[in-house]
Amino acid sequence: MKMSEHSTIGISSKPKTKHWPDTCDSEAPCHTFSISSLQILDEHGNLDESRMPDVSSEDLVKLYRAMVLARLVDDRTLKLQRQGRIGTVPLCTGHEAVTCGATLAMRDEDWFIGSYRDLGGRLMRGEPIENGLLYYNGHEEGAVFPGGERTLPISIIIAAQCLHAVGVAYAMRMKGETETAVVCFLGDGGTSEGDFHEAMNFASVWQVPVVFVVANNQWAISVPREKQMHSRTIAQKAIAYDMPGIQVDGNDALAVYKATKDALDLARSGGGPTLIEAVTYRMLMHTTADDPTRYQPPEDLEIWAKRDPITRFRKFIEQKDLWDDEQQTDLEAQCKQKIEAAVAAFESRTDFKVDSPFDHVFGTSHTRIEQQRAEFLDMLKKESADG
Amino acid sequence: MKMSEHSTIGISSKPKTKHWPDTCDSEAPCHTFSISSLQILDEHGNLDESRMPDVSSEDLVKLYRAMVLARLVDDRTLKLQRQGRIGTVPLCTGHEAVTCGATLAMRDEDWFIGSYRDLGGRLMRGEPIENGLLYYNGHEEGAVFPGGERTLPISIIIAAQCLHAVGVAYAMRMKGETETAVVCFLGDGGTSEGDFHEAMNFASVWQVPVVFVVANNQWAISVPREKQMHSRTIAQKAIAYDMPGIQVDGNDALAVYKATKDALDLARSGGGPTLIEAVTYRMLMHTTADDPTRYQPPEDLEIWAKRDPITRFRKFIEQKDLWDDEQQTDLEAQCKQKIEAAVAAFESRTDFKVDSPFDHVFGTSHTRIEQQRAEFLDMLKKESADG
Amino acid sequence: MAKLNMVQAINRALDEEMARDENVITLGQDVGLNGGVFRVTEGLHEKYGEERVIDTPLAESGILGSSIGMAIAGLRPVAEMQFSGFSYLMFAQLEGHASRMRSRTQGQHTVPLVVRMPYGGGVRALEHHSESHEATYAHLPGVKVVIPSGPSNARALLAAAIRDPDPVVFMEPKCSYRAFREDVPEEPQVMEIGKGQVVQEGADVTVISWGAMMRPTIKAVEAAQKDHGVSIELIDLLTISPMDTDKIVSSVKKTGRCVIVQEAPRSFSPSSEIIATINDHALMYLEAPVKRVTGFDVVTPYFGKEQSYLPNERRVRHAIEETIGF
Amino acid sequence: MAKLNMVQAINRALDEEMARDENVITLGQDVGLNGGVFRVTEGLHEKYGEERVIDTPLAESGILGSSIGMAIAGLRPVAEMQFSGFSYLMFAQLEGHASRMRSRTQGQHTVPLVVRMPYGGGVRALEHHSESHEATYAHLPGVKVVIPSGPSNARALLAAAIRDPDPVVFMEPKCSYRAFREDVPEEPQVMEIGKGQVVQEGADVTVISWGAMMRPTIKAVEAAQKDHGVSIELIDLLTISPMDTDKIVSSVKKTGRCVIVQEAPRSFSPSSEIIATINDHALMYLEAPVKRVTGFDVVTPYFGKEQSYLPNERRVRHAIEETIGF
Ligand SMILES: Cc1ncc(C[n+]2csc(CCOP(=O)(O)OP(=O)(O)O)c2C)c(N)n1
Ligand SMILES: Cc1ncc(C[n+]2csc(CCOP(=O)(O)OP(=O)(O)O)c2C)c(N)n1
Ligand SMILES: [Mg+2]
Ligand SMILES: [Mg+2]
Repeated sequence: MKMSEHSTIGISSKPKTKHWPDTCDSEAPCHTFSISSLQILDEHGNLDESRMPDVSSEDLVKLYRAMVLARLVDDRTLKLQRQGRIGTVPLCTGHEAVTCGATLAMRDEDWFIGSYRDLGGRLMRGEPIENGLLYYNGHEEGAVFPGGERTLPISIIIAAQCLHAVGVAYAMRMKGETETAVVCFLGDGGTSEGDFHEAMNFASVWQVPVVFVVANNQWAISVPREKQMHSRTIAQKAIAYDMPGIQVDGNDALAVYKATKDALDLARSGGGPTLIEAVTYRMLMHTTADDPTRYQPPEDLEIWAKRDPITRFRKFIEQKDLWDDEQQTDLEAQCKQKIEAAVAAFESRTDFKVDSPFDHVFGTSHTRIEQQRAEFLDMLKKESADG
Repeated sequence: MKMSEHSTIGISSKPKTKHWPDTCDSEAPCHTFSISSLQILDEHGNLDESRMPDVSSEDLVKLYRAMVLARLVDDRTLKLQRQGRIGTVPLCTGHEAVTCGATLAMRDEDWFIGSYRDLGGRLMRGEPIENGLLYYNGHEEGAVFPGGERTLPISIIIAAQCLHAVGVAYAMRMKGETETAVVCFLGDGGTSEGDFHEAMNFASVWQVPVVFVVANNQWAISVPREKQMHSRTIAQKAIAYDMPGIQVDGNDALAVYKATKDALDLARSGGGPTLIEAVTYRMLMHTTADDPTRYQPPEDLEIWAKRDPITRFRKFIEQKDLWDDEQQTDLEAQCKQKIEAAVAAFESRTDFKVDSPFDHVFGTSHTRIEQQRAEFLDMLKKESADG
Repeated sequence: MAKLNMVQAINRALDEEMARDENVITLGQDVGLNGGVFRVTEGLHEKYGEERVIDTPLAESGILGSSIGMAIAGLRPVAEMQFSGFSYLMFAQLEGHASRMRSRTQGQHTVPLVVRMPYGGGVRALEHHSESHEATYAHLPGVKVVIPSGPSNARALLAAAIRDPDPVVFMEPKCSYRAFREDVPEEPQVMEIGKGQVVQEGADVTVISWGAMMRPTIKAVEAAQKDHGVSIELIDLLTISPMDTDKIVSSVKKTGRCVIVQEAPRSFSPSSEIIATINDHALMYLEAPVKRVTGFDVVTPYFGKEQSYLPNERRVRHAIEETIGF
Repeated sequence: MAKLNMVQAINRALDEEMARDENVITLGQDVGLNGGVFRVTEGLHEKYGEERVIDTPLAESGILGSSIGMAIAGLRPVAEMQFSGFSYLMFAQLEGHASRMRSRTQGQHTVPLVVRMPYGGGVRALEHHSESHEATYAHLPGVKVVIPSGPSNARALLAAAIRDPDPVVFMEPKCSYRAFREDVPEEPQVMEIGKGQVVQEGADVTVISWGAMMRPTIKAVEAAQKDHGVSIELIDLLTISPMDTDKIVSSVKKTGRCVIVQEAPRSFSPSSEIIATINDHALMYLEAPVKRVTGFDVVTPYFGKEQSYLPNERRVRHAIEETIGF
C-alpha cells in the first residue's frame, strides 16, 4: 500500500473482535481512537511551511482563479434571481475553498458526486456556467454537459449521493480502473441522514476508493450544528467505521487540497475510504428563498468574513509573488466576460422541447407513454388554437 | 447529575466546535476517544469481585431462573416447529444473558422495545409463554398481553424500533416521568440500517433516556460480522454521536446487568443515551427456516458452547450457595410445567375472529372498510355453503 | 371571522390544537425559530417552546420513527416533511409501523400522528419539489390521506387529523398556500375525515377534484356552465383515502357523467380508483366514459415545463365539454 | 429442456446473464454463500466469486443506492430485497434517483438495474412477509414493474429485465417458487417487458390476473368453462407497469366482460388501473361492470388468517359466474 509521504491520514491497525476471555485489561480503555485536524494557511494568509503540500505555482493560481470565478458566478446568479430572471438558487459563497480545494486534488478520470453547493468544483470539472443558470431556471438541459460523464448531476435529496459514490467506486475497482477514485460532497446536515451512515458502512466494508468531503458550514437551512448533532466534530463519525477521518479548516484551500490529495492517494492504493470534515461557513442565505436574519446571529457573519477563503489565499499567492493587482483586475474582467456570455447564452436559449419529459421516461418507449404524449401534444395544439 | 458510584459509563466533556484559528496543536491528535470493555463473570464462573454490582441474592436467582426458562421455552418451541405445530420461529439460545441481564436492570415503568430475539426479557416483562406460540403461529393475539403497555411488540423490521425508543423516551421526559427510561434491543446487523444511525443521532441530540443494547451475536442470518461492518467494535459507533459506549461480555449476565444499570442510572439522572454492545453468539439457526451449516464454521459452536451464559451463571450462584442440584431439578420441572400449560392453552385456542383485520384498520371505521367486511363475510358464508 | 390564507389557517389550527391539548407537539426540519420554510409553524416556537416545537436533525425516517414512539407513549405529534418529495425516506416507518401498530396489537398500541407535507407543482421550484404522489400513500391500509383545497377546510381537517386516533398523511397544496384567502370563524372548526364535499349540486355531469386542482376546476366549471348552460355537480374529494364511495356513487348515479381532475401522474392514481369505484357501484348509470384530466406517466418535469405539464382550466373545460357532448 | 421450478428458473436466468455479460452482478443480504434465503442465488457465489455476488450489510437503501452508482458506472446490478416488505427502506432511492436519473440528465446518465423481491402470501410467514403491494411501485414513472407467474416466464422476463436500459422492479410470487415445474428450454430466453400474454383466447369474458393469483385463476377458469360451457379469454399481465393497454382493451372490446383477480388490497391497486384503462378506451363495450376479486383495504393479516383473506379459486369462480350472469 503506497501512501503519499507526508500523509495526514492513516488507518489504525485493526485487531480482531474481542472474544472473551482473551479480554484486554478492563481497567484501561480497550480501544482508543483519535481525530486530528489540519490548517496550513491561517486566516491572515500565513503559511505553516512544514505542512505545505507539493503544489505547483500553476496549480496555486488555478485554484485561486477557480475560487474567484465561483464567487463571481454566485454574485451574478443572486442578482439574476433578485431580478426575477431565474428561479430559486442555493448560494455557494464561503464554500469556495472546500469545493475548489478538493477538486484540484482530483484527476479528470475521478468521479465528482455532489450536491447543490459545489459550484466551484463543478466549474473546475468543466461544467459551463450556463448550466447552473439553466438548471436553476427549471431546465433539465442544465443538468448535463459534454464531458460530464463523470460529474454526476446535483443530488437535491440530501445524502443520497453518498451511496451512489460508493457504488461508482465499487464499479471502478471491478472494472480494473484501480487508480480511479470518487469524491463525494455533502453538508453537515447530510450526515444526519441514514443514507450517509449506510454509505460510510458500505464504503468501509468494501474498502472502496471514495473520499467523503463534508462541508460543515454550521447550518442546515436554519438548523444549527448543535441541533443537528451532539458530536463535537463530524470527522469523528469516521470512527464508527474504523475509517480514517480528519477535520480540516474548510476556508483554507491548501488544507482541503492536502487532505483530499492524501485521501485520494490512500484510495488509489487500495486503502479504502476517508471522511474529511471541512469546517466553513455559509456566508449567504441557504437559497434565495431563505431569510437567515430569522435565525442567524449577525456577529457570526462578521467573524467568518475575517476568515474568508479567497482573501487569505490571495494574500498567500501575493506573498509568493504569484499574483498582483493587475492580474486581479484582469481575472475579474475575464470572469465577468465569461459570466455575461453565459447569461446571454442562457437567456437566448429557446430550444427546449416541450415534450422532452416523454422522451426520457425510458430508454425504449412504450405505447402508454406514446399515447399520452400524443394526447399531450394534441392538447397543447388545442390550447394554442383557443388562443 | 447523579450517577451510580462505580459506573462503567461516563460522558466525556464536550468542547465547542473548532473555529480556526483557535486551533489545537496540529501535530497531536485534537480529539481522543476510547471504548472500554467489561467482563465480571468469566466463562468458568469466576467472579471479578472488584466489579461485582450491587445485586441482591434474590435478584441473582431471579436472573438465573429467567435465563433457564428462556432456554427451555426455546427448546420446546423448536420442537413444536419441527413437528409442524407452529410456523417459522427465530431462536434465542445463547442470548439469555443479554436479554435477561438487561431486563433485570429495568424497572416496571421502563419501556422494553425490542425485536424477535429477546424472549428471556419479554418473559421477565410478564409476557405469557403462550404469546410467543400464538405469535409464531400467525396470530396477532400473541402480540399483546395485559400489562404489556410498556413492552412493545416485536419489530420485525430491523432497527426500526430504535427510533420508536427515542420517541417514547422523549415523551416520557416531556410528560414529567423523568425517572422512566427505555431499553431498546437490536442485533449487530441492525446497526447497519440507517434507522439505527438516525436513532443514535436523535437520542444524543435530544439527550433522551434510552439505552441501546446491541446483541452482537456475530451473524445476521448468514452474514458474518466482518461483512457487516469494518469497525472492530460496535461500541465505538457511539463515538460518532459523542454518546457513551461500552463493550461487554454478552454471555456474562452480570456484566450486561451492570452496564445496563449504569446506563439507566445515567439516563434517569438526565445524562442521556448509552450504547451497549453485548458480545455473544447465536447458538442455533437464525430461524427454523435457516440452515447454518451452509455458512457457519462448526468449530465456532464448540468454542462458544464453552462460554455458555447459563452454565457459568449456575456455577457462580452455586459457589455463592444460592443454588443446588435439587433447586435445579425443581426449576426445570416448574418451567416444563409452565411451558406445557402454555402449549396446551395455545393449542386449544379457537377464539380467533376471522374478520378481526377489519376491526383494527382504524380506531373509527369507515364505510369502505365496512362494505368490504360485509363482502368478505358474505364470501366466507358462500364458500362454506359450497362445502 | 378573519380572512386567512392557507398558511395562516393551518398555522391557526396548529396553534388551537396545541393550546387545547398539551400532548400535541410539532417537529420537523426548520419548524422552530424559522417557522418552517413556508412559515406554517410561525410563532409556535415562541409560544410553546422548544420542547413542543422541535427543530429536528435532517432525517425524515428519524422524524417519523420518533414520532411513532411519541404517539405510542401518549403524545400527538404533528411531523412536518419539508416537501413531499423527501417524504419517501420515511415511507418504511409509515408502512411498517405507523399504519400497522394498531392491527399488530389489536388496538393495544396506537399511533395517532399527523404527517404534514406540502405537495404539488406550480411554484417554480427545484426538482423533487413539485410532485403530486398522493396515491403512494393512499394505497397503504391503516393510513388516512387528506388533501385540503382552501384555508377553511385546511384548518378544520388538520384539527380533525390531529384528533384522529390513527396516522394521517396531510398533504398541503403548496401553490394554494398564499393564493387566496377565506373567512375563517374565530372558534375552532373540525371537519370529518373520510368525507368528500359537494361544493355545488348539479344534474348533468359530476366533476371531482381535490387540492390545488380545485381552483382551475372551479373556473372551468363556471365557464362551462356559462357557455353551455349545463348543470354541474362539483365534488371536492378532501379525503383521498379512505375514499368517500357514497358521495361519488350517488352523484354519478344522478348525473351519469363524470370528469376527474388530478395533478398526479395518470396510471395507478386516485382517478383510477375513482373510476374503479364507479365501476363497482354505478357502472350501469354511466352515459359516457369517465374523463380524466391528469398529469402524465413521466417524471414530473423541472419547472421550465410545468406550465405545459400541469392540468389547467382549459383542459378541464375541454374535458367537461367532451363528456357532455359524448 | 429441463423441468424447473421458479427458483431454479430464476437462478438459471441469473447464471446465464452473468455468464453472458461480466458487468452483471448480484447483491443483497445473504445472497452469497447462503444462496439467498430462498436459494435463488445458489451456486452463483461459488461460480462468479465474491466480487460479483455480494453479501451486503443489512441496509436496503444502501443496497439500492450503491446499485444505482454501480449502474451509472456501467455495471448491471441485480439487487435482491430479502422480502418486498423490507423494500420500502429503499423506496426513496428508487423514486429519487433510479427512476429519474435518465430524465434528470436527458439520457446522459442511466440506471439499468433490477431489484428482485419475493412478494405475496400463502407461505405461512411472519408479519411483513406476505404483502402484495406492487401498486406502490407501479405508480412511479421511470420504473418498470414485472411479475412473472411461472418458471418459464420468470426466467425470460428476468433476462429481459437485466438487459433493460432502465430500472426494473421484479416481484417474485414466493408461494409459486417451488409450487410447480415447467419445461424450460436450454438456450437463453428473453421475453419483451411491457406486454401481457393471452394464455388462452375466448369470447365471453376476459379474465386478467398475474403472479401467484394465476394459479387459482386458471383453475377457476377451467372449472367455469367446464361447468358453464363459457369461453374465457385469460390474460397474464406479466408487466404491471407500464401496463399493456392494447391487450386489455382489445380483449374487453371482444368479450364485453371482465374479471380481475389480484392479491393486493383493493383501493388504488392494479385492478383500479385496469378498470380505468377499460373506461378510457373501451367503456362502451362493457356489458357488465368489471368484477374484481382482491385482497382488502386492511393490513395484511398474520398467516393464521391468510387463508380466509387471500383470493382463491372459489372466489374467482363466483366472480366469473356473476359477471357472465349479469
Ligand atoms: C432528504 C432531504 N430532506 C430535506 C431536504 C430539504 N433541504 C434542502 S437543503 C437542506 C439543508 C441541508 O443542510 P446541509 O446538509 O448542512 O447542507 P448545506 O445546505 O448547509 O450546504 C434541507 C433540509 C432535502 N433537500 N432533502
Ligand atoms: C429491514 C429488514 N431487512 C431485512 C430483514 C430480514 N432479516 C430478518 S433477521 C435478519 C438478520 C438480522 O441480524 P441481526 O440484526 O444481527 O440480528 P440477529 O438475527 O442476529 O439477532 C434479516 C436480514 C428484516 N427483518 N428487516
Ligand atoms: Mg450545512
Ligand atoms: Mg446478529
